[in-house]
Amino acid sequence: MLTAEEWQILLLSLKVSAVAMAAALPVAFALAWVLARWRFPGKVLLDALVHLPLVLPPVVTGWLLLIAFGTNAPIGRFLSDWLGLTFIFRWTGAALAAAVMALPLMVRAMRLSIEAVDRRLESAARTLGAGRWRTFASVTLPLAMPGVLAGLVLGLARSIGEFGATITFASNIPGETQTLPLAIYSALQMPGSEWQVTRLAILSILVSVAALVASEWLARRSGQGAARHAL
Amino acid sequence: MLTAEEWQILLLSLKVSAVAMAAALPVAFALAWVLARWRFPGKVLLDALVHLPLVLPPVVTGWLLLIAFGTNAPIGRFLSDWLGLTFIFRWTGAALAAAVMALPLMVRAMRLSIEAVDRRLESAARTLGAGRWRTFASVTLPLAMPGVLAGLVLGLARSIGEFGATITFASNIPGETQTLPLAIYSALQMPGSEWQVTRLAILSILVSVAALVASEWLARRSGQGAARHAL
Amino acid sequence: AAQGSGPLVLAAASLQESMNAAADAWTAKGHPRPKISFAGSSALARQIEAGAPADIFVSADEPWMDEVQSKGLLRAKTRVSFLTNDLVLIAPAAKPSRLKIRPGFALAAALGPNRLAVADTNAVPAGVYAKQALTRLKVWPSVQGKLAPAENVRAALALVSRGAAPLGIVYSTDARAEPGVRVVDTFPASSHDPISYPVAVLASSRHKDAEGFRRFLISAEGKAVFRRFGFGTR
Amino acid sequence: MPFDVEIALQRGKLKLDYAFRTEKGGLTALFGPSGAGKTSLLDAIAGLARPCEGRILVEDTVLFDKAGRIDLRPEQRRCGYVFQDLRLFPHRSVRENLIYGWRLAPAEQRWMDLDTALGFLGIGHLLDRRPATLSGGEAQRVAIGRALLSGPRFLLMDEPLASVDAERREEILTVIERIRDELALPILYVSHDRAEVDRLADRVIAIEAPRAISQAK
Amino acid sequence: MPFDVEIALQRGKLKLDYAFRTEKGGLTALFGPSGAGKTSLLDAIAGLARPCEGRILVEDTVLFDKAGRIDLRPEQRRCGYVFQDLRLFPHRSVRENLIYGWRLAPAEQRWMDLDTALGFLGIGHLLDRRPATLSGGEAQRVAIGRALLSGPRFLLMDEPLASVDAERREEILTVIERIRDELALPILYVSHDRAEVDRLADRVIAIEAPRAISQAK
Ligand SMILES: Nc1ncnc2c1ncn2[C@@H]1O[C@H](COP(=O)(O)OP(=O)(O)OP(=O)(O)O)[C@@H](O)[C@H]1O
Ligand SMILES: Nc1ncnc2c1ncn2[C@@H]1O[C@H](COP(=O)(O)OP(=O)(O)OP(=O)(O)O)[C@@H](O)[C@H]1O
Ligand SMILES: [Mg+2]
Ligand SMILES: [Mg+2]
Repeated sequence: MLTAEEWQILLLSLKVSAVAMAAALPVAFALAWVLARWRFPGKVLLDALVHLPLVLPPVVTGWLLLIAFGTNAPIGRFLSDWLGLTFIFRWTGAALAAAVMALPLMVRAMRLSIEAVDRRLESAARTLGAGRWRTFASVTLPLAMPGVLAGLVLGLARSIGEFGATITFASNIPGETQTLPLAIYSALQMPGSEWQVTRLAILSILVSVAALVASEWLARRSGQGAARHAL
Repeated sequence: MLTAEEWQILLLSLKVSAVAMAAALPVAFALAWVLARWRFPGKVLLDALVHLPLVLPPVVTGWLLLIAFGTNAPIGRFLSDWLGLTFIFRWTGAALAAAVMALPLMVRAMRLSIEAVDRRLESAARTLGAGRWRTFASVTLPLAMPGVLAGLVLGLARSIGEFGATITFASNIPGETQTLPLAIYSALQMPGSEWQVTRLAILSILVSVAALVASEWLARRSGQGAARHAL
Repeated sequence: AAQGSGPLVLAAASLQESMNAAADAWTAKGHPRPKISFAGSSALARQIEAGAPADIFVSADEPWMDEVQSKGLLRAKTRVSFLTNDLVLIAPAAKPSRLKIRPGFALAAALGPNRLAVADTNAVPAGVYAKQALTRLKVWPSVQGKLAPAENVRAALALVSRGAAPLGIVYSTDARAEPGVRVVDTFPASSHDPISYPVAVLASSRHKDAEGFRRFLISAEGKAVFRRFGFGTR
Repeated sequence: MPFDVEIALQRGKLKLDYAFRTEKGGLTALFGPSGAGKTSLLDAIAGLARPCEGRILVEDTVLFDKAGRIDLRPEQRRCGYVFQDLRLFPHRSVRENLIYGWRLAPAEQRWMDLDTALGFLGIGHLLDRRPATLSGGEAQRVAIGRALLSGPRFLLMDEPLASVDAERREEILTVIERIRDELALPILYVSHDRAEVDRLADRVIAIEAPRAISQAK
Repeated sequence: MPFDVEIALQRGKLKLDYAFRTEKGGLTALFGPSGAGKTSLLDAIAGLARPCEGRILVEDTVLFDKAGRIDLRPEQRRCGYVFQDLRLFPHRSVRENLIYGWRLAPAEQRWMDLDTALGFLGIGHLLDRRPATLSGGEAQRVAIGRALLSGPRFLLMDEPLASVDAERREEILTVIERIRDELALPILYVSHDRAEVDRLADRVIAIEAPRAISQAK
């Protein structure tokens, strides 16, 4: 059904999105936590910073990434010298771009759910002998799960559709950084390629429908049911 | 401080985003409501449809809008013949593109909050004599307000940053459809334009910081405080 | 780059089909296939400036190649402008036009209430050339307010083929690849700066095939490939 | 007849049956072990739980009739329901909670005003607070006030005095007695406190463990 | 000394002062009008509300001492707290709620096992249900079980029997008496029910309207 090239694009896209989500999830949750629970001066600034990739055109975000993580840039040089991590023109760069672009969506959804957690339940867990960390893992996190899942779905969808920052930062190299949207862009550059564009677009949609179905399933499994009593 | 041209771009961007939000808000809320409260076959499909603008590269979304709302397309012709609404090459088109792109983010945030509303409180309102509609307006909506605000902030940020769908669908016409990201893009195309890009990018950021501060203020005004008792 | 894989070529998006064909021809001669990344010239140039490890840059215009060269990022004496192109006025295949391009021609009248699809006239090369041509033909003031500037030439082409704009200005290579449009007339070469595509090897290139592939592109054989797609060569 | 109920309700895997009628006026106590289905019955009468069969009449008005396809919406039934779990509106001040139903009721249906309620409930000093900051007993009194102020035709009270102290309980009981006697409002009253029930109730309906119904006194 | 408390607490605009000591062992009832500050006191002893000054000792262990800068974390205080508002974990089954604290306690600290608790609380048939589906009294019994099973050193019980029926109440009271007598666990017990207090309490601390404290019996 799929050509070898399409398989390559699909698998690369999946790899990039999966790694982007794996990297973004803890960061997004930590940011959501800080924004939901902490009070400190400059909180609005952190909030704004998190929203930045949403506000700026993706091309600018890509360009900023290029400036920050280029081989000539201090951060980029540090990472490649010390950790052997290079981003530019690598699939890791596409993942980084996707993660950065997905971050604001993930943070917001998670923050919303963390703020909705009933803190009286956390104090109940504490009196029962659970430390901070166990309380977090056994009470707060499960109760915030709808937001975590929503954030993951949003982030995954966004990362599958990510184009502007990726092509600017990681370029459009077949087999290395050419994800689905970049392949669609390339196809769009050639007149008469509607069929190819359609196939690739449908592939994108299928991937995200699969993610949605999986998330609904997870949500149902961890679902709490509407409360009947105020317990 | 700002040149006349920058003022024009800024004001146009604000107009486009404001109209996009005004148009998207009721649609997003209705969709969030349906997804949160109704059960029907094909719900996952509706959910996927809502996520579509997130998954597809923006250029493809713009291209689909062109096909649907172009002057030769049935919907486009209907709207222009009967309602006098034309989108293509008009600022209204930029607003439409921004609204469509912002929609998935808004729906998710709102849905999350609607799902978190304690339905026992709605039934209490009903026994006190409030009909469905009044219960919605006086209980459900205020309790879902954090999600509505989060959705608005996300949507606004997204619409301020919207580029790909806009330039494809509404083109890059100064004074008509050239919003901040399009102006930034144009500047980026010219060598040595970093200064101009930076000025415009800072403008975008300032707009969104203002929106964030406003939303935090609104959130605090409508805030409910952490519950001490299960009431 | 690793043994067995070809050099990494950064090429302007409008060269997509022709550059791929050229790479195929080069591969057919027993060389590893070059990897080609297609994007806007501006994005590619900025990637080079950020230290991206590529081998060859093919730009859609001279200013971005100048920019890269001024930063000392090109290998000395490898820059060659090897392709040319023409600027044409197009109309949808379904609604052809009989307009003739001459000084002061009735472009505005032909547009009526509609808009002229072009690439961004301030930034994107095809748009810049279009603006020059319209200015020299003295029709710029009358159509200036009737433009629909698109992200790139292909997007302008799509606007015309979709019927969103009745007329557009694109490269002749684009027009001939799209069955949905007809060329109305070609702008005289004298009405705009020469349209040329430069190629160069990057200073940071370590790939043994980089220079070889560049030579192939500018060889008679390579140029023949591009001519098949409607480019002029020099 | 104040209450004329004959319904079957589904709760999880349990099927709950109820059938009882009460004579003219007065307070009917529902008495029965925890989990017997008292709250479920009140929910059904208030229109918050839909019986799978049967009918509900209050003061000869049909609120629900499966056969006759009648199912009045909760807001049409005009019950004053004091919930076991209170259900105060967390986003509204105590004052706004109290007058929520009062404002919705037509003037001629109201039979108590805010000041009266504040007086015998002793919550005048809490008006500007949010429910989240109230103590258990304070919240319970606000819930009672909210139900009474909505001008209901009958009352459903689910352990309304569970965490109210003895002194205040006395005052509130006096008011409930006056409502029972002077306004002749039918009242269904759930309590586990025998003394309370003996004092207030004109009759007691014993709700036994699921699937049993009987009538006493 | 089981409880030795002398603290001042801030609640909104109110300042609540408490000072009392209790003799060896037994059950101490807190008795006082609604809003007097009983729940606030239990919160402070459990480590959920931080006093602005003073100190709290339970069985000669310092839980809080402003001057000595001691403030044990709630999980270190080992109290069994039955909350007035229950606070069952909505995402966990009744079984998981019950054994939450039990699993966290070292084996030698546990003094009750699940089966015993299920027996006298009568909640064995509810184990696989979610708290949201429980009736008021059922939920309250689960909350009692959860607190007892966590192997606490002392108990804080805030109206634990408010919506439990008479029969079941009798059984639970018997168990509380045994805990009081056989395990000699110090218990602070809030109730509005005079009969309950008279039966259980070795002593009664009357908490009067904010700012007053005294001791009786
Ligand atoms: N956040 C707050 N803001 C203002 N006042 C508060 C706040 N929290 C508690 N209070 C007040 O503190 C007092 C003590 O509350 P507490 O819950 O301790 O009372 P209580 O003795 O347990 O009453 P009850 O028997 O009704 O449960 C009450 O008057 C209450 O209104
Ligand atoms: N969603 C549900 N799933 C399963 N069982 C349920 C559900 N909701 C209620 N029940 C059961 O229905 C029965 C009746 O519940 P109800 O709340 O009416 O009891 P109650 O008489 O009010 O008890 P209490 O005095 O403890 O408040 C209980 O046994 C309860 O466990
Ligand atoms: Mg009940
Ligand atoms: Mg209390």
